[in-house]
Amino acid sequence: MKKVFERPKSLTDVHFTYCAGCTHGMIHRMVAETIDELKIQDRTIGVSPVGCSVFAYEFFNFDMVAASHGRAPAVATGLKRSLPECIIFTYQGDGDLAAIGTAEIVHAATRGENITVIFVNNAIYGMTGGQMAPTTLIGQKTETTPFGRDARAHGYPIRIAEMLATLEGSSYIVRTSTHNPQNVRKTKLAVKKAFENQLNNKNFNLVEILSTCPSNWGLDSIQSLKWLEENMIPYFPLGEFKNI
Amino acid sequence: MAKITVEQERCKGCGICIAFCPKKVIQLSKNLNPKGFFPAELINEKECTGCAICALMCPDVAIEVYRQEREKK
Amino acid sequence: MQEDLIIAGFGGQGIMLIGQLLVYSALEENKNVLWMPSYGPETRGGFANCTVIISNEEIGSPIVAHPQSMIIMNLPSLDRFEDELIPQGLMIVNDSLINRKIKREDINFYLIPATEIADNLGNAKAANMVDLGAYLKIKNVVDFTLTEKTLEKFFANNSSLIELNKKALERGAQEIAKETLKP
Amino acid sequence: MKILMKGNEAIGEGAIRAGCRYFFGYPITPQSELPAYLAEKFPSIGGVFLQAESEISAINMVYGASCAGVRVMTSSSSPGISLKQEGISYLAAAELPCLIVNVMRGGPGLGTIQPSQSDYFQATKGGGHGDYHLIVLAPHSVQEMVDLTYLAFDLADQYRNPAMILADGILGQMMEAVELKEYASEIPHKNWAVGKSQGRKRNIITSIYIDPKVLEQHNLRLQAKYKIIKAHEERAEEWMKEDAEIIIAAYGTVARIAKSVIKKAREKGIKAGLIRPITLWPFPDKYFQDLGKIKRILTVELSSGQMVEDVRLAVNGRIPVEFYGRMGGMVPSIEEILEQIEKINSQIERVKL
Repeated sequence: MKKVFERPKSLTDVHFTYCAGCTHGMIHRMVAETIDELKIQDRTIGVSPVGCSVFAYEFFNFDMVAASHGRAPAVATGLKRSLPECIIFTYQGDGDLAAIGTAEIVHAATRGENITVIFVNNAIYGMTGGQMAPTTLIGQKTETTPFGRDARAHGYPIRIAEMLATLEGSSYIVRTSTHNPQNVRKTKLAVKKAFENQLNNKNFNLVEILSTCPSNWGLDSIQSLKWLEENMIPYFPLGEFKNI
Repeated sequence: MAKITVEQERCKGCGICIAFCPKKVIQLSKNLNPKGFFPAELINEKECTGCAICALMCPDVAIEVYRQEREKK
Repeated sequence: MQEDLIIAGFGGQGIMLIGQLLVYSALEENKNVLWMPSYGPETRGGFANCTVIISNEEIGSPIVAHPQSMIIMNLPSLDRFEDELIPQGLMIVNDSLINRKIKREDINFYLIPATEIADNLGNAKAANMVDLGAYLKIKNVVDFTLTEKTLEKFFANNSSLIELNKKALERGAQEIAKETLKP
Repeated sequence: MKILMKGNEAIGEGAIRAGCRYFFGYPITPQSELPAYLAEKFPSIGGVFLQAESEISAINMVYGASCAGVRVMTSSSSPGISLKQEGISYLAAAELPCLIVNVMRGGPGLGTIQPSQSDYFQATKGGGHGDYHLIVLAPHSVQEMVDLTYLAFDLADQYRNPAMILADGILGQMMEAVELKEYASEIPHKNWAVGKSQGRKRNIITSIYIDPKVLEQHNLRLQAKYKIIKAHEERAEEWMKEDAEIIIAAYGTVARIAKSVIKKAREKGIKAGLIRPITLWPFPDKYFQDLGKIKRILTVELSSGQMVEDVRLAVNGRIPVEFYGRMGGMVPSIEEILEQIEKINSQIERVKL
């Protein structure tokens, strides 16, 4: 029998440190597969954030740089400007990208930095133990919104993809999900396009991927996928917001 | 003819592969792995089509899929 | 030998320019030089002043609280700096823009209607050169003709400005020759 | 051949000559001439000048470029340097070389744009979180703005450590004659940098060591490096020190004023001299070891007294160390400091009697 599905070469052998059922791992695989398929492993540099994926540099099997919280797009800018022939991507969660790092992502996008951003949105802070994220839904209970997020007190969840799509410098902005095989396949296609665009010098590319947090949502793996589908997608619609 | 292998030490027993397997040929093992999880395992190789949905959905990239190459007609 | 000079006026009078003209010329004579502008919001439209130090030795402090010489181009600058000049120090004053008497009695000052003179030459903006010419005539810290050459380099793109500014420099020097100037 | 340059521009020219081709910064007075100079010069020599959206972004762009192994710099003034501190801590932790220029202004807070030296603690004691040091160089002339820029890049690369030039608004704004010496060093190859891997083992640049045992080892290694830097790189200028009874300890602009003070003091028969730290970190302790005839030290700063703590540590109680300072952008006059020297001198006389 022939092996038709195996671990991509762009992943190390290190076991992921994510919780059981957390979809970060799927997204890691899709990024690594894309890099294998595009044959760019020897010139790709990933920028890991602060958040659950802080150890992403352990898992990706190519040069990696760890950024401070929220600053991955700035670090990626410094890298891409000095290594234009390399492929640079950031891998960021919702706290990193959409709260503390809002300025960095907006300005990297508006400058049209030729980088790829993998934005993992699971509507909660995972690493610090389940606090409100900028993408936490109205009514959603977290450690810091124990009675549910109230718009008057905590504001509204931010739709990053829609916002960045309005900027002249962005070229490919898409939101996908990981809640079922069909959407995982779509996510893979989007990730691949976001890297191909960089290879073709097409400015700024971002894939926002709806993801789960079973541990902090207090649900099991399967319930989490269902919760994502039923609660997140209505507020964070899937689709391409920009493709030029 | 197809099969999957689940890397027992890598698996965290989240059950996503089981939930999405169209043929329901995967279940959780009765033996704990060193991480303290009951890992997934293939229980019915005859029924496995090698569709790879389990591997596609596995958050720990712990599944490899094998398939008989189709004979060219 | 060390000469400390403060040049003061309002923005647009070419205060910084004549300071730089001096240090560029003095550098040609292999002297140690230092030029420092007052910087910040106050330089925009309001006060403009700079310090020039020309020395045969290593220059110490860039801050000169009490200079040996001053070129004062307007009234607010006179109000601000008059008390700071050392006793027996030299002050060249643009009399055209100052409507009060000099209070200090222990200094050497020269009242020159620089703006009027420059205006008669065709451009009131050359008043800075008139005062610089007067200053050089008295102090001779750098060679007069060398300064004219530096001026030519500064305005290399505009020959009419070279002629105007040279004339203004010379007219300033001539003013000093008039004994009647000193009160 | 000497040419006239403003201090801020001189750093820019020095950086270009030292092979720096990457600048990331955010506008702030009084260092604006430096980015403006590079913005004009870089395009024709293949350099990258990028005005970032914030100082925070700028320092992290520096971090990224440094990871790539290129010579890179940023520059700012006090409040902007405060914003950069997180990034600076990460640079030090990840052992990334770069040049950070701080053209200090009066603080705290937004303060004033006038000259100050009140960021000495921030520059020399770390500034950000964690146990680390920058290599801190303090020029006192426009010539040194160039020379110490060369040195800062060299030391940063040699020790894989961020270096800082700590100047002030006066040094940045004033114009003096400069000799642009040929930059002779070679930029070392950086096998730790990320980039095209071409078969080598993958490189990871990070500052997270979640296991405390491992982090302690990392810290011990950093401290050992700092010890080596301290042993080899202490620099200071001694001026009229040989027969001096009173020493002024001052750096940067204040050291220039001190030289004028010392000349005047000697005209009055007071044997004064100067020790001018050039490396603020490592602090040049060794220049304070042989005190000779020195009976008192007067530390003068544009602060409430920051470097004076290091002077006192170096002197270790052997002789009294006095302090005189001005704050908030005020600069002491020659006469003002001379008065302090005369006062100290009279006290010494009294002891003799």
